[in-house]
Amino acid sequence: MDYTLKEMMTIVAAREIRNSDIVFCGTGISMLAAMAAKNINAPQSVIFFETGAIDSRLEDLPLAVGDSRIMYQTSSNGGLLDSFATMQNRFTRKHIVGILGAAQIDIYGNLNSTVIGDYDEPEVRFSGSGGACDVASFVSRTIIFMKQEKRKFKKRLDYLTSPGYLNGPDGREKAGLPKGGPDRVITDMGIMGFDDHTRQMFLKGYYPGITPELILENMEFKIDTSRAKEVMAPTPDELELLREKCDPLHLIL
Amino acid sequence: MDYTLKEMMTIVAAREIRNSDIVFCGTGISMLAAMAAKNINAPQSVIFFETGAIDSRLEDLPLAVGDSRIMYQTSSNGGLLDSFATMQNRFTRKHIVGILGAAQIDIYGNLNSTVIGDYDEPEVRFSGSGGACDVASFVSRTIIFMKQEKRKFKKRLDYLTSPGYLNGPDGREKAGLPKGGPDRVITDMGIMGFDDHTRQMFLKGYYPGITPELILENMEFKIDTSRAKEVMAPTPDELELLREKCDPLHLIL
Amino acid sequence: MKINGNKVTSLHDAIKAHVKDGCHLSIGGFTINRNPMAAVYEIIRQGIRNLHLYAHSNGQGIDELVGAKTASCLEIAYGGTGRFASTCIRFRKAVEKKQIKIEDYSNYQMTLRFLAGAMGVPFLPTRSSLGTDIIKKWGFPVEFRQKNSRLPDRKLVELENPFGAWCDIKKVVLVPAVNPDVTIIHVQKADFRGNCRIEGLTFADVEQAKAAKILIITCEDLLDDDYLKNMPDRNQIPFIHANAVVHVPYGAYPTACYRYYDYDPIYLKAYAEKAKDDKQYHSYLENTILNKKSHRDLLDSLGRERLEMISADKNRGYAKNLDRRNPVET
Amino acid sequence: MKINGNKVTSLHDAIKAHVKDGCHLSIGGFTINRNPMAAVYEIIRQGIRNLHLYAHSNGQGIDELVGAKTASCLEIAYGGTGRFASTCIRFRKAVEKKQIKIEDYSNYQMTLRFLAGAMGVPFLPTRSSLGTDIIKKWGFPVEFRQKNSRLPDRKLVELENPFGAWCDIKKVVLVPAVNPDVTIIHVQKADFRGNCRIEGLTFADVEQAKAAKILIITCEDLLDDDYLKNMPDRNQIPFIHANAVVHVPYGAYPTACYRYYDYDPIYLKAYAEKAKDDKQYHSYLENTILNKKSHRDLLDSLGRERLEMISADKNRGYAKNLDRRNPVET
Repeated sequence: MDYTLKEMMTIVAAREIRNSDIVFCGTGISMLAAMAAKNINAPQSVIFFETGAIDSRLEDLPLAVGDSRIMYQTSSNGGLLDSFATMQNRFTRKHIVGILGAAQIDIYGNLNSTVIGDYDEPEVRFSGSGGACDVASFVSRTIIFMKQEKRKFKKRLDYLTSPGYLNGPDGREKAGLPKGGPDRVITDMGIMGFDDHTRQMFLKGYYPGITPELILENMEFKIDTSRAKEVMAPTPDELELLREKCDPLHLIL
Repeated sequence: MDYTLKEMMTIVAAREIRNSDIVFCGTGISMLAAMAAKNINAPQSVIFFETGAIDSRLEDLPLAVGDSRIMYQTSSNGGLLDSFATMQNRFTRKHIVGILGAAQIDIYGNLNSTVIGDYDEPEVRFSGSGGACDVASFVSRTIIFMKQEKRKFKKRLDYLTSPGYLNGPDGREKAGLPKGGPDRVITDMGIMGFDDHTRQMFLKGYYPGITPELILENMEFKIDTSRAKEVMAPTPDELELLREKCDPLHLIL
Repeated sequence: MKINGNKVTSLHDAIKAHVKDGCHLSIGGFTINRNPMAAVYEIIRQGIRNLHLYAHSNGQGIDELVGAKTASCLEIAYGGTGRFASTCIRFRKAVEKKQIKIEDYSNYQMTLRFLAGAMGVPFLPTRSSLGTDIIKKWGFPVEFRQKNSRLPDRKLVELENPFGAWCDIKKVVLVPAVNPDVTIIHVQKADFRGNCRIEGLTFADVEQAKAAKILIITCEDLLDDDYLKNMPDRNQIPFIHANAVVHVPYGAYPTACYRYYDYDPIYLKAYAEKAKDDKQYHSYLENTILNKKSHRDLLDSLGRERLEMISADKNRGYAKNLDRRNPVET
Repeated sequence: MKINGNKVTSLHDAIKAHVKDGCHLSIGGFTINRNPMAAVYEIIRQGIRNLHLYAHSNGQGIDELVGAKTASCLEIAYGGTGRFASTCIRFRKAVEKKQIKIEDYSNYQMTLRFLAGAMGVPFLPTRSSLGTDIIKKWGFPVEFRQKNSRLPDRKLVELENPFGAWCDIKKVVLVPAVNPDVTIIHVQKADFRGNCRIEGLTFADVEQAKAAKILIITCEDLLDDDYLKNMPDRNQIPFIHANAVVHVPYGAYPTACYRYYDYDPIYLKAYAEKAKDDKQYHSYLENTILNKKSHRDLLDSLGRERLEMISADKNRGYAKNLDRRNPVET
């Protein structure tokens, strides 16, 4: 079976989405994963954007969360205030899963999407939080896309943009954040979870052809790999729906 | 010339409204005064309601600030949040004049529209603030309608619902309120202003057939009457426009 | 809230399932407009007691809930219905006779409290009421608040501006969030899942809806799941907040529903008159509300002409020629 | 703001009159949608300098203002344009080379800051960013803030919940209000006095508009004073906030304007490419922006086919068949 790593990542993320989820998406693969879930395994899930669109129909793949394609046949077109309030709201936030990406991640799932190097003397400047810090602060669980590279899985972040479990099991509570935090990290080699007790990242699965060792070699910090199993490759059905229904023009794939 | 005291009060209030004013109205005579100003002396003034209607056309007189008649051909139909934000907004609030009524008023133009007697053991319960406290707190000037009665012009209010100048010239500033406060009190006998220095009420005018002494007899506290002049009776033009354009069905008049 | 699925149910079942004795409740609408009156009357019929009500200026709906003794506590900004009753009669009597505990706020404060609940923050700031008795006098004493975990310990809190004199503001008042157990609103259009379109002013309905744990929607028109999605700019409440959708034409009667019907001045005037006399009021309660099986039954007893009389002009959204001068019940 | 009267003017005159060197400015739109690009290009043409910019995720408009060196300070949540540039190139270079002072917030925080300005309160609370470097690291040092009366002394303030654990919340972050000197937004429909109707998502345009001292509106359709009042439920900004109204068809180009036109993938891709190289970027600035007299002139140089290519489907609001795969400038 032929599939790309991007397809694998998208489908692995889509499988994490349930019918009762309201899915917050950012741009790119995160949006595609939400569309894949809706077309493959969670047709009742609700796609929702920080810009204020709730339950977008997404007949065509958007290229940004401000794309007019997300405004078509939604349940309600509001603005940023509406969508972030929905994420912070004590009743709705419990149903929301956020899909995020970042430049760096640490063992507690904290994310950096702001700078590499010193904040005042940056070596590389990235886009900044956007809505990522808000989503990571508010919602009940997040799924994080990362490239499996040593410079991205860091012992210490250069800048903590979006909160994961901060510095341990009671990190969020101490800081005053609501319950929640990262649930999965999906890379081009495998999938990680977070231990219920330590709140540290552990390896949950590795893709066919990849070993846990190879994943560890591509990280600056060490994680538990004892629970890791091989992840099922995309099925022909999954691939067909992804390719034909979600991104037929290969805008992201 | 035949006119009622209600007509006189309405026209005296309307004369205080200028073309550059955004006029906040409550129910009843306050709404009629705003309509009269728009039809007589301030056609460019903008009528606006706490319920969220800005620049209502008011083809027909509303019987409450929630009346559907205020929603017709406005510039924008929003909600309470929009209208109160407009009153609190540092730029727009300067252009807003609020028209209020109350059960009691004191020498500094503070108003009671909540209870007579003790708050916990009320002799008479009134409606409560509604938006009155908000308007009196926020906007640059207010016009207050009162009946000229001793039990209404009180040395001490039973309950301070809506702030005037509180307890003196720096009362509002000390309390943290924005500049503003009561500008006129219009009764069925005359019209009062507030002294620029003391911020205490003074008699500005008395209606034809009324004397300053009669007004003082109908107040619990004493005010300066040295600046008082007779107020011009409604002109035939004013009366005609009021009767024919504003309240032809005598819903309020 | 409930995410997906068909949420259509009957008014009886929606109230039975969600509005319990002691429940914290808010209703939508303003004075004599878009109050969810069918739901209010159903609550009265089901004999629910000890409600804790949150209101800004709901007017008619709150006065009827208070009059029928469904409520023990009331947090409110304004108890009036404009020209029909500048102070609502049953509300006034209940407060004067101390049959109900009351806490006073302003309209903006109540609206901000709902907004805070909808936004998921514990409070919001305003400059309203500084220096007034709204801050100084508490209807719910501190002991009562402390004993009740459903109430914040303080009515309002004054706070020095922690950003110095930023915006030339030295001090603000913080108003505590409200998250009602149930909010009931009446809207012009809703679909099976609970997407809502309100026409005309929204008052504070959107904030009240999103602040609540449970949202019950009654609507004039119940539409299929695609209709409202064709014009999403005009939908203020997405279905994810909704728990129950009930199709109740004239569900705001005797208050108005913009573009559908006007308020009924005959009913409202007669109500205000009867409310003044305990005996007459109880006979109103018995005959007009309790002895009716449903809102439909109440409407039928009035006759078609009454509803035609208040039918809204398509263009203006209210009944242009409605005689509001001296309405008399016949 | 200006209350009444006809506010229609030319883009040149609106920018000349209101956008001064050193001015605090915010623009509407989001990433590649409804940025007021005609106004952005006019600001660049007029050589305005030292702007203090407030942005959430405005994307293209902010990157062009930064690239053309109009700005010295930037408070922002996100400098990107989605798939065209996940980090905007000129923005990145300017920050890395320290050609601009930057302060980071999140999207919700920036939106709340505009809302606070619009509401007339000095701050608003949120739970976002607790425990992060957004709170700990300040781009504008405290001395810089203290010297500048147009900035609050603190970036963000943490506050213990003064209502105890009300709402199960122990702590919040307060974000300071923003009141820009000028906000510029591009909308689908406006009238002579400045009533606005935005179609599709409003982003934070309404809050940005109401927070500003001066509001400049550019619009696709300029309508007479009665047209928009016939459907006031759909108007988000009443004229009382507006100072200048400018009729600029394609005023958001090359970003999208829902129901009117899509973004131009050729332009945006080419821009992102040229931005990477200083020489190419300066030639873009010279030839595409500075050498053009007006937005009309810029559009004419692209040719009618380009505009037809991005013309929106009436039903969908975007260009269904637009080729977005590998856009190449011809």
